[in-house]
Amino acid sequence: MKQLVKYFLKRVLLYFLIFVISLSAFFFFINLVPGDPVTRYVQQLEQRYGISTPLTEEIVRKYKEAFGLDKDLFTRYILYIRRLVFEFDFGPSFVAFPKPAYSLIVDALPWSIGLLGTAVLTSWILGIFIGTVIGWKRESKVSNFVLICGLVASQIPSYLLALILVMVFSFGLGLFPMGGAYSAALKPGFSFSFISSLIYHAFLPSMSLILIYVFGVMISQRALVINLLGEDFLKLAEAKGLDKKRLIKRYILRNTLLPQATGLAMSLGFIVNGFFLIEWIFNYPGIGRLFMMAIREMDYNVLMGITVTTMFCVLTANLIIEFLYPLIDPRIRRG
Amino acid sequence: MKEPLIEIRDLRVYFRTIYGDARSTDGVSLKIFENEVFGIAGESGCGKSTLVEGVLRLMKPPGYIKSGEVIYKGKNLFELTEEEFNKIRWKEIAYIPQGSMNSLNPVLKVEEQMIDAILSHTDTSKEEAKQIALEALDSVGLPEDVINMYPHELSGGMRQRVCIAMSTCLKPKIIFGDEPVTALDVVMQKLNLQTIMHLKEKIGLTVVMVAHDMAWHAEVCDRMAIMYAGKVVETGPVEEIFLNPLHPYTEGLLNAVPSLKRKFAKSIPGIAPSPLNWPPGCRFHPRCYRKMNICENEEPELKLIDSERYVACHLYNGGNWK
Amino acid sequence: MKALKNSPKFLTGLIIITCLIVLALMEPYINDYRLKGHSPTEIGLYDIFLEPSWEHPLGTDSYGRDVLALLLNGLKYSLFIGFTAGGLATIIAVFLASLAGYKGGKIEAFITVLSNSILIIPSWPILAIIVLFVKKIDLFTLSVILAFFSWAGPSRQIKPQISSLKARPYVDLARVNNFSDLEIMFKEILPNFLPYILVGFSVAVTGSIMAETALRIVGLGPGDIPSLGQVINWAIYSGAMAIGQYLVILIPITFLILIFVSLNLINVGMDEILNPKLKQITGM
Amino acid sequence: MSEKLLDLREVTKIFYKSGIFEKRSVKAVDKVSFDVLSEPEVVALVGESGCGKTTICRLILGLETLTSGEIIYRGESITKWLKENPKEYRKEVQIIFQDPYETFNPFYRADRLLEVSIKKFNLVKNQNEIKKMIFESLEAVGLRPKEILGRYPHQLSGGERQRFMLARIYLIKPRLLVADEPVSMLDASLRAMFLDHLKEFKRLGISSLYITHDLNTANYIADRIIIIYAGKLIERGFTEDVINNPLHPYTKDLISSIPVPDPKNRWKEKIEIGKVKLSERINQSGCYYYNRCRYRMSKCETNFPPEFDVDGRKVSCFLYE
Repeated sequence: MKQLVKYFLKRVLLYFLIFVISLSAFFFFINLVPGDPVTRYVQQLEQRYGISTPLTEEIVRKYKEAFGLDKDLFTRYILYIRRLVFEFDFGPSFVAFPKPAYSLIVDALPWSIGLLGTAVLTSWILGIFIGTVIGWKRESKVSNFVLICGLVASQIPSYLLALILVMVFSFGLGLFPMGGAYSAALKPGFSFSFISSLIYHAFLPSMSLILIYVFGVMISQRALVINLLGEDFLKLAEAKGLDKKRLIKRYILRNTLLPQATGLAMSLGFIVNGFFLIEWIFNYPGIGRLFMMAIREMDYNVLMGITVTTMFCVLTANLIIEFLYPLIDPRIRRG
Repeated sequence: MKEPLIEIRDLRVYFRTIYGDARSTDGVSLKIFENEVFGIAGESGCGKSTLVEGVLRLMKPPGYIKSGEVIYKGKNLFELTEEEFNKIRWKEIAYIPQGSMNSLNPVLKVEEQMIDAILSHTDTSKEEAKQIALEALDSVGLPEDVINMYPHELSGGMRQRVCIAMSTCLKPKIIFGDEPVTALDVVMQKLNLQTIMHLKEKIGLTVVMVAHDMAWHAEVCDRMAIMYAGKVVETGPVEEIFLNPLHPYTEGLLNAVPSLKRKFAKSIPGIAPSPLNWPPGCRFHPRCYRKMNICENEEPELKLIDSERYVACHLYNGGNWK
Repeated sequence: MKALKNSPKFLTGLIIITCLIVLALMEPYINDYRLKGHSPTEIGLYDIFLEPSWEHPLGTDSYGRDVLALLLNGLKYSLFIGFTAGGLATIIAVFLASLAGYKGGKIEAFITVLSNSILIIPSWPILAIIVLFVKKIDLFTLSVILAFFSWAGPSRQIKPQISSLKARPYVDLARVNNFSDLEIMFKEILPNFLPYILVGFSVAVTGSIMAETALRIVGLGPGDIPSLGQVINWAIYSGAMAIGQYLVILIPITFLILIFVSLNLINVGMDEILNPKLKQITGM
Repeated sequence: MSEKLLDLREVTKIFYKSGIFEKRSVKAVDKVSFDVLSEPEVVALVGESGCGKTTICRLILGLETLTSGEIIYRGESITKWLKENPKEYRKEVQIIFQDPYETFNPFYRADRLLEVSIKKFNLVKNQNEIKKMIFESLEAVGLRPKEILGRYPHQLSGGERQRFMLARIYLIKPRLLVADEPVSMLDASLRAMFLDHLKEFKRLGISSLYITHDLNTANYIADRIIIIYAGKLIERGFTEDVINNPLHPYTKDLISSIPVPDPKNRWKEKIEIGKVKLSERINQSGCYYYNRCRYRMSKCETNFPPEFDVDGRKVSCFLYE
């Protein structure tokens, strides 16, 4: 028990450290780039719309004050962290001023988490399943064919697949909607038509992730299974005459679960990277699309907020996965 | 003549490699009788472990059984379906793996690993199965709490004993041990080997033990076979083999290792051949000090010399070996 | 090395990537000949939206540019950025991995945490913001920024190898043979380490090109460097999807996928040779 | 009495493993003292795997640094040797490793190893002489140079590879050879050949420290035997004495457990199943062998016995107080 508590504490501490360090590094880097966001934002506005008033400088000054940009870097850092920790506040949004950035993010976040979570879990489970099968029957031609497909498919970036899918199925064949999370004619609620519309809209975006990640997991699962098949304890399990179901479930799957969970944790960040573009391509109202919109408007606080939020979410997801390790592997649990 | 409990006929276990088939076990025939301790000796790469894996159908690709029969109770084990064979496995023919770190599943408790074998083969309830497991652990001298432990919490010697307990808990007819006591310290090796022998007496087991070190055979076996280059070169009662080795290889092997009593050792010249390319004729001829012309071309057959001794060597062709 | 010849995966990968590199290297000559000295990105050189023909095998785009010329040009830039950024990332990775392997202890633990953090954290949005906020961004700056974010992958591949190579008995034997540290590094460790560096390099190249393409597709980064991502961006914004001009998008995507797949095949092939255990088991 | 070639004094090695938040330590070698004389002799260091014997050999070679204690070679500490005159020390103290495969750099041909050794220790200068030397050394260990030269390590068999290592010793002719389980990976039929070379080395004036887990082979070649258990030296003395009249309970158990290759003379003493409570865990507070010891006394549990002199032999056991 002491072992377990120690393990949990260490993990939490480690993730907290990672979060704080990357957040700080990120903050200082962005703020050390010459020029401040407000000036640049105004410059951009001037360029885009050709407006130039004598009042510009005054406006910039006022904005800077409102955003706290007139203070020195360190104070700004302290203020930012304080606001973040105590008020969960990222500051106001430029574009939707005075709406706070955080409310935009909070609106978008559930969509992303919902879509991403479903897609990742589906592909993870499916990948483990297929990988186990082709690893177990590695001699068969079908397995080899699937493996070769996987070697190719797993290397396609998800956002490129998203482009292909939207092009073929939405624009070309017109089978799926070109964007959005649900049909505009429907009111959100627990109705059948709404939910089916949700699934219908989420199908292509999630597919562009699943179709790729399944193969990634499959390939690693196959390698794990093949490595396990050479283990002595598996030989003993076979000699025991166990039925196949028990053998695969308790002797193969159980033992691949830990490395697969680690793999999931390690690839989460990478998946999220691609997911930003997927949402943008499918115009899905999640955090990725918000991010792209903010990029176009150079909406500084929203960008900061999104980055910090995704960082936090991914790290939390990782922490949760690592909390599951002791359940999977007794060696962590009992020393 | 006595009926063998299990008979291996011309078993060949090969491995596919990019250079062609590696003929690890290449035509082995053996008879093992009830209630005996049968030893299989030979150096690394002679095919003794693949022989056992072949008999128990534990081969993994690229290894495969090229040909041969294993007759047990009048049935050829290789002709049974996977399910039929699974019923015999463990219940009648059990296996003790090498005493390595990995012989138990690291993520399951000892209890679960012992019980799942019992449940797969009998109609007992979980409680009864646990009772059987506890008795088995007791019979190998392990305390009860071991059942709630994970393999990594046990020492190497204890893990080995768990394996022994596991393989004997269904009271099988015959146990194949593949180097059952290596990788432990000598004291533990002795203890565990004696445990196996104790159980043999208690349950009435037949034990087939593979070991590279001839001294272990000398301690416990009744009869033994010496393998070289995928083939059996000599079989017979242990005492006779040690006193009067017939095959030059057996003789060399016995002289190669010094012991505490005998400060004398002599190597066999040359090097062990590769299973990809066994030498023609008698496979031992390039290293044999009694090589004759015939040995280079003609492969000697395993022939009955005495009432119980077989040897595959051209020296004993006429039966006038004495 | 001989074993590499027997690996169909490695060979296929090598052939594809070589073809792509040759194509990219020949781009100036091909385009110079085909466009008669005009730049591939020059606007209004031809009529817009020409159907594929002998003269314009892939047609022209909404700005009247030859699509084939754009593609080859884009391929050149994408590969260039990928190889520069990948190279830099590999250097960082090798340096940090060696440092970790050599010093061990806390330093090793710290470097491991650092590289894992970069892998765990979704780094692309950070990258995007940096690219957005850095004012003047040229080819080299972009490569450096990309490299900074893509060294963690190769580092994860390389580090365990360094630790294991360092502990090999032949290194001990070299020391007993009175080799100096430098001699051990260059004569004993490096030759066996090179294949792993190559694996790390291709991981880094893939990572850099993936990140760069994603940036360019959404319109970030230096507009005057028309890499494949930029070509896709132009196609999307000119409405190529809506009017059914699929090739303009599909072909750059195919090029990119070919790069990624071929680099991965090289890696898988090398992996099977470097870890004979896996090969032995698969028997392939 | 002959002078000491190598003298280990209270040698201790602790390994540290550190992560971000923690530091763990393992005591691999615990205050081990023994010596090897310069009048050629073979000293066998016997112990089970994981008892620290390989660490001792790495410490002697300077491949690990000492945590505490001293290793003296010809009157000077080896730290000093390696700092001031590493070349001479390396030439005089050589090693044969356990794994004959891994001792070769797979990148190079096998014979490079011999060539490098010649060059590094300036044995001869001229290219022709180098060739001649390599030929002679290979022939000395029973390899046919024409067949062997130019091959890569993976093209050689285990026996051939380990002979290469022997050839290297013939070339360098050190004063002290440390052999770390040199035969454990060799086929039984080849072991005697290897051990006979160690005997030959002794005739050539080379003292050896032979590290093994196998008392049979130690008995075959060693003049003196040192027994270690869990990083601690527990008994040392002349081979005949240790084998025929072991003092420490662990040595006794060890010797009585070794199987005898004589079916007419099997183990007489059987260990009763069920009576032996087996706890292999090492007792950390006192004598390490306490939990397994048949003669244990109450004071053994908390005190580690010092080394006692018994008829000119040393043993760490309170039985001989």
